[in-house]
Amino acid sequence: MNNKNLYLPEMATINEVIEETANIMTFRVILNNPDAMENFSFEPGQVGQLSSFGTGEATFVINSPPTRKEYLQFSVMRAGEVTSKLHSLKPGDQVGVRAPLGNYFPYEDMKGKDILFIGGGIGMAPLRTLLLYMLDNRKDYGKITLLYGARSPVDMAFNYEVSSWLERDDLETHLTIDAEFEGWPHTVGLIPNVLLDIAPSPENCVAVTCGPPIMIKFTLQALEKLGFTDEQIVTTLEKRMKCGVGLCGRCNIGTSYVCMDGPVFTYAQLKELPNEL
Amino acid sequence: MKIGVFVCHCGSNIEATVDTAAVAAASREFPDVVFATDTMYTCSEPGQDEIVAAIKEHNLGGVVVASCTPRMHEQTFRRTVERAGLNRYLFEMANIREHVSWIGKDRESNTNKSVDLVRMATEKLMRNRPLYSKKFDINKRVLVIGGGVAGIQAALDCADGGLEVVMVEKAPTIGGKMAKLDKTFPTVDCSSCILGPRMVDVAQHPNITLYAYSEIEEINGYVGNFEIKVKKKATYVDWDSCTGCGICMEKCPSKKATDTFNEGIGKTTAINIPFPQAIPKKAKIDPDFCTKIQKGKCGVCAKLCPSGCINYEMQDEFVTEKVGAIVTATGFDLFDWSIYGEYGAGRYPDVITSLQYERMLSASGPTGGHIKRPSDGKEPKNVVFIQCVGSRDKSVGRPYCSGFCCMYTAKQAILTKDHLPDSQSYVFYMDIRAIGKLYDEFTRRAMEEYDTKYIRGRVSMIYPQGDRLLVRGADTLMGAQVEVDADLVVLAVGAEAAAGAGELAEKLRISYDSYGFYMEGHPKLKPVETNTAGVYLAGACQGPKDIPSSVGQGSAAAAKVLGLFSKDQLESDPQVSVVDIKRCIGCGKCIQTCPFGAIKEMEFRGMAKADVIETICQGCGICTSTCPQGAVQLQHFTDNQILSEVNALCRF
Amino acid sequence: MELVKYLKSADLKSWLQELARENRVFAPRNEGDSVIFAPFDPEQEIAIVHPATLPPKKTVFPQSEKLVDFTYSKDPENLSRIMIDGKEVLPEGTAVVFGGRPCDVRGFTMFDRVYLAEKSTDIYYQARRENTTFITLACEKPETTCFCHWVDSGPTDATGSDVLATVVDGGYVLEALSDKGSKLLTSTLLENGESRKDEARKAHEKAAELLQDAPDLSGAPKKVLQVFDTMEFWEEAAAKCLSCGACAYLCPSCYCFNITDETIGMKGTRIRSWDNCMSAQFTMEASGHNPRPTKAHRLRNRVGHKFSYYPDIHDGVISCCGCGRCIKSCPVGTDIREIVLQAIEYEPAVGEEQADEQ
Amino acid sequence: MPVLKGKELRIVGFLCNWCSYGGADTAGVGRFNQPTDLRIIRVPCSGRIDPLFVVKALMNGADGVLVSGCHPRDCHYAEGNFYARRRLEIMQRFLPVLGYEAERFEYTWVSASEGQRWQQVVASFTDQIHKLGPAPKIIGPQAADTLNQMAAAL
Amino acid sequence: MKFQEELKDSIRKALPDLDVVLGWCGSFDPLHATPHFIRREEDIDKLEISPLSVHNLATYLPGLRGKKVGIVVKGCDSRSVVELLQENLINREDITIFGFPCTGVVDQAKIKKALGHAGNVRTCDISDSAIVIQTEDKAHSLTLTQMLADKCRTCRYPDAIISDYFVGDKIGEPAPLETDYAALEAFESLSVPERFGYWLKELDRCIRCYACRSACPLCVCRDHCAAESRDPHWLSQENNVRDKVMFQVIHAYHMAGRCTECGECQRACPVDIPVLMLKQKMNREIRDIFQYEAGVDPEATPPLLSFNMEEENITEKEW
Repeated sequence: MNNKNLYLPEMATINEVIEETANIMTFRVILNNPDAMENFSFEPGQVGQLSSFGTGEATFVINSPPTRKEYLQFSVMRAGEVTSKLHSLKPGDQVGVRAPLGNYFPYEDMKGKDILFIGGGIGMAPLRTLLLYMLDNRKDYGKITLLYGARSPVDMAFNYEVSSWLERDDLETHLTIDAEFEGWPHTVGLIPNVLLDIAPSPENCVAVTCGPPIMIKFTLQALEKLGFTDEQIVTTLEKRMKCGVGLCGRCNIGTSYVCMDGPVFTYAQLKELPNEL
Repeated sequence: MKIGVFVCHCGSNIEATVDTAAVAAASREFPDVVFATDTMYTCSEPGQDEIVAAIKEHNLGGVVVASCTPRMHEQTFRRTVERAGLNRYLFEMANIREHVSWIGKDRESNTNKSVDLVRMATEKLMRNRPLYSKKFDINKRVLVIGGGVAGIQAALDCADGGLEVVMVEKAPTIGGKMAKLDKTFPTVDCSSCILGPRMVDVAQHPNITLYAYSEIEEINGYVGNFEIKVKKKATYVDWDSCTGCGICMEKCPSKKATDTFNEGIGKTTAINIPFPQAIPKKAKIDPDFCTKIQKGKCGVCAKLCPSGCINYEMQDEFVTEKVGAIVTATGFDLFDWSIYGEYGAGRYPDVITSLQYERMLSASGPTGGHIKRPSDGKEPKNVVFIQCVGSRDKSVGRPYCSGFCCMYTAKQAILTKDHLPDSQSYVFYMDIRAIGKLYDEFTRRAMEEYDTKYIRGRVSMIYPQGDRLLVRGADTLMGAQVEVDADLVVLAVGAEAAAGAGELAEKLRISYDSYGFYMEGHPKLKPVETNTAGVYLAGACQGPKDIPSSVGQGSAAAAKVLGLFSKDQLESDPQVSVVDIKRCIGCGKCIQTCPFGAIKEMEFRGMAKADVIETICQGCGICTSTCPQGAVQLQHFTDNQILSEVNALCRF
Repeated sequence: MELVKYLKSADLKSWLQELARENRVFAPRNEGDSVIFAPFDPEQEIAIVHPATLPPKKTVFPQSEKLVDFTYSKDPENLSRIMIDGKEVLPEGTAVVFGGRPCDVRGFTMFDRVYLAEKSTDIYYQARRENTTFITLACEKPETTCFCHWVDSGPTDATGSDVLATVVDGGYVLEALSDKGSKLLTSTLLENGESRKDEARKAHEKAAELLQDAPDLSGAPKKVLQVFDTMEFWEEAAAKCLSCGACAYLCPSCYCFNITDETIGMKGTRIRSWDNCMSAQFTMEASGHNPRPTKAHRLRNRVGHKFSYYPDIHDGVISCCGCGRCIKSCPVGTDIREIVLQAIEYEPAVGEEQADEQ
Repeated sequence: MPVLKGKELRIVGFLCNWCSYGGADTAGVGRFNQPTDLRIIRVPCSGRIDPLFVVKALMNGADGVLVSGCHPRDCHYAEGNFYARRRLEIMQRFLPVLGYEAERFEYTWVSASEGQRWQQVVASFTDQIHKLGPAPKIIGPQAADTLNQMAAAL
Repeated sequence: MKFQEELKDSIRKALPDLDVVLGWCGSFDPLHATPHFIRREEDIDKLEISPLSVHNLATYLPGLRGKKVGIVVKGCDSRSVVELLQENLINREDITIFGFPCTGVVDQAKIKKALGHAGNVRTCDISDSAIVIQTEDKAHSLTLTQMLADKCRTCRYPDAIISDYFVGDKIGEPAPLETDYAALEAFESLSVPERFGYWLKELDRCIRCYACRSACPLCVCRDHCAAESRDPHWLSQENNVRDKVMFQVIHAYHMAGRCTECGECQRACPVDIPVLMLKQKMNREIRDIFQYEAGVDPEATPPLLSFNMEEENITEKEW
């Protein structure tokens, strides 16, 4: 047993706020305790509980890569009370951070393989962590392909980075939006359809995907059609969480707690679990 | 949210009994307050500039001003914060002048109370959200309800201003009460000579569509986009082909129909045109008196009508008109004086109303302009006028002054002398109210030049004596009883709200006072507006008025409509209710209680949900306090905002 | 450690009063028509005739407790600089709970496996658990709703308890079961109980005899999971459920909770409060998506957790102690025993199984 | 801080924007002196006032609650005060069963021009609350007093 | 009961057109009944109507909206059905109502009190006058009328107010309008601090399971109750009696003019808190002011959702 208080957050200060889209904001926070910041370590895909005291906590993936340690980054889509409150915060405001929580992408196992990222909307946030990590360790991985879709250009988060991704020759980037939009130079179409068009080879490849449930459902079908096996598909889940440490009882799928055993699962693992997403 | 607090001295108005610096200092301890100061005159230009500067310097997300009542300066400061780039709703006021400094002298209590009010304002402000108006297209047509002089004026002004006008008049002709008058005060010029041409203008104006003998059945929609269902009552005459030649009226054998236009003085035919100058000049059948309709026999008019427009089977018809604004000019009705037993309660034929007398005086009236006693057709010698019949009388529930009776009585006394130089007029009055240009001079003329005997006092009894009437009353100036032998008694009957005013108000969703007169938006500053956007008032429907005032209001209402329509789009007030679709269970209680019909049921993923029509919602919040789960929330006055105010004040 | 004492019924209150000098002592008492655990009050009767309406769960896991007190403060020089200070609010002091039943106290062992686990120890729970001593009262006769013996327990099972008290003629036999328990049995009011031990044994045997045969639930974990996708089964099982939370709140082994914040001005608290998996809000996500949208889904999780998931993770231990409160106090008489037995006996309709495999 | 000990009791007012808030303004403009206990919350219409706000205020420590709206038939929104009248009347009659004197809560109508009436209402309501004394407190520093009082009564 | 077979026949006749029929059947012991969902022909045999049929099945109707539902109702239950119809929470054409003459149902709390720690219940025989309960060690004979629920003692609607099928003979004319609020009146005669203290004491043991709400047939908010909501944020999750009392006030006020006093809130309470009294208080005031009684007329409008320009029974304060 250890004596760490599971519920007491590290106090942190918002260093920078980036308005990604109309309803997504990115917060870069720094822990107030310099030692804690210095010693903070996490793996790509792990999540954290971000709290505004007085309103509550919510779970977000830490989407800065572990290789860049000057701040912790969380991208927050406004949906409920906590996210609305977070959206009202400004640099200098105080938040609480309980992190890292959960498991992470098996990036070690992915070494030497081709990687296919498929992100939809805010689902790009967890992928970004892994993508940046891999770009920072580029030589360890094979061909990296990114398919990133959003409803429209204005719903596309991380715009400022996407342009630099497009320019890289060690990364194949495909952008798509759901419907025609004036001045949009990239693909138009739903992610699963675009994926079938790009038709990446499943040979020695791992697909990493995250997005809204409906997109995931059809993307999985598309990947199967392309010949990806269940073990080759990795996704990360979201559930309502309170404690983040496997106690409060709401994020379980059968015996698995998304906060502890997840949020990263292979499709093969998911299929083993009861169907309760 | 970073909040700035500005505590105003208002010169010494606040500072004298509130320690504003202490209030500012206390405010600095509140959550989210990052800046607080006290200023001499916050509403002054330097004061406002200070707010703008502070917003920029401290990156404020919201502002609280503690000063006077928000009813005074909320708009001012909203513009100020907007100038600094904040949404206008990220602003709150704490009223520390009218509600604090001006009503108490204890500086300690006042300061403490001011701190509370600022705390409350900041707690609410923390929960304010930026709100944005929505723009919507408007239909630049206007509905004028009522074709009296006020309605005519409004319609013509609007039509001349280029608007399409729909006029709905419930009587078969427009003209209203004024059309029944013989002469008008104080100029004693011929009423129909001045009104007639205007009525013709209405008929002929290309921009005006007239529905006479029609009523408003239903009103839906909201400012800019009303939908009106008009009931065209059956006339049994095809008005499209009727030329108004009058042959039917000449030959109609049924001559006992009530002559409404002539106030029941005399009878008319079952098929009739109300009067020669009627607009539209079309015949209509009074079915109660038509032998063909009642008994299936006769049919004379149908046989004789040169254009074959008689149709005994005609039914009420409904048409729908779309308009963007409504001018209500439904006028007034006369008080039913039969309640007064002392005046004979209607038993004496020679006691008549002023309007009946007016018809008698009119050359186009039933007596051809001859004053005759209804009882025997003789010319009267002594004519007694009794004022304030159904005015200024609490006992009959009419405590208000009808405003115009003093003047028309004077006019009628003058006209009586003109018609019957040998006659003698007496006027029983309470006070003479002759406020208006040339009005007092006019009543004096009646007394001095026309020898009308004015007796200050009330009539206690009228009873017949032979073929005359004995009018007994008090002369309070003399302190004596007086008795006058009268040949004819004319009652200056007061005005009351038009019949059906209440029902129409419900349809218009406007409020009315306990007498049925419509409520203006503000008794001084919004005399023709109502509290329902896009609905305006003209004439006596708002309260008793004489012709010049009615005409003035008609024009004023038209100006308001033209002003409203000067833009192509309107902005909705964003302080409206919003339904949280996830929480709504579709029980419909909000729909049931909304006074404006602003909530409709809609379907969302197969479930019934409430849906607020932003443009109709007036922001009262009844729905919010009705919804048990709080799924519908009035923006800017949400449950959480009010609860936060309660919590700010009651902290255990 | 084998320490047996005897306490005269007449001395019970005095003894508890002695214990109350150094501990917070909880004992069951009548409140209205219910029996609840409340701070011991010598003025009030101790209600131990039949099991309490509510288990003593709150003595270790309060209905609602403070986790963190936080205070905002401002830099007086620069009001925009707002600092926040969060302080953990750990429970202090020791407690004694008298009069819980074996099932009640065994419930805490269900908590222990989760809350005291190596990788995530809940120090709030730990602080209370370690500082609370349980004097458990052995059951004499079962109620219709009792089924402790179905779930590997029994009317005298002392798992999780520190002292087992057995009613004998004229008083109680108190058997220490732990060091904590032994330490409690030092009062001069207590006599040596060795001589009365047999009486206690007999009482235990008699209680066991009154129990009817228990079905075998060893297959439950697998069987409950097998019907997971058979929504019809769960819909029928949950049809009469009102989706209130009485079952969870009355359950000695239900440990789910919620965390919410409350503030007044510059101060606030982060609170942990009981929550229940039958509430629609429990898993409702901010987006409006709910992985357990109907009471059937929620009942499936409730039964699944107790009879399948928990035993799967924790060496086959069913997370139910058979106290029967969820049955007895359910407003509509939902019987979890019946649901589990039905799941065990459930035979998929012909063709269904094959369809599943495809 | 909210109330001045010994001097004031805590009285919360809910006033509709159009009539009563204006009436209170008019009283201010007329310099009609009033007791300082009352704090006013402005709402658009008396129909917006959920009677539960009244109970919430009392339970949070208010000693009295006063609601004022437009006179019947004068409602800016035509019907708000008619609904309010029924709902507030019910709540006023309900309060005694909870253990609050019905007199701790009153509702009334004051128009924007009735400054004098407002002064009268405030003075007499404040007096009424002072006669009743502080309301029982469920939580907070004074809760202990309440509990002692309860214990004595039971 | 005599008409039970007749009722089963009616249900058998109607079942082919219905998705489910709600009735009662035996429960975990012979002393209890439980709601019974009849979906198939063979379920009909299990149906039992007796003084143990305490549950108000109307509670399930809003949740079954869209389905064809049959429901067996006691007189009091039928008032809830009427109220649900009145508020458009269910569709009349989807509901088939089976009524029977109800002679009263028991109050399990009274039985529990009378039995003490009974242990295992073996049998339970109910005659017109007595309940005989056989436990492991003895037979308890209880007088039926003494065990009846309070609402049955003052019942004015023993026969269903509306029904599509009615079995048995109607009991007949309702008793006079005056409902017996004796207990409430006695409570009201206590001093102010006594009343205040009563609720603090009683509600202190509330565990916030909200069974009172969930069992209430007219708590229509269901999953969106203000109790757990943060927007609006009426209540905190702190374990303080203030919020527990406040919740009961919210419930009582939201039920004002709608509550039929079926008593399910109080029956459902696992810790026996007398929460019905608050609703009775509301109801009595509603009756006094508006001469209104909920759940009698499907066409009526609840009094708080309507108004009169002149309120006859509201006397406003003179200042």
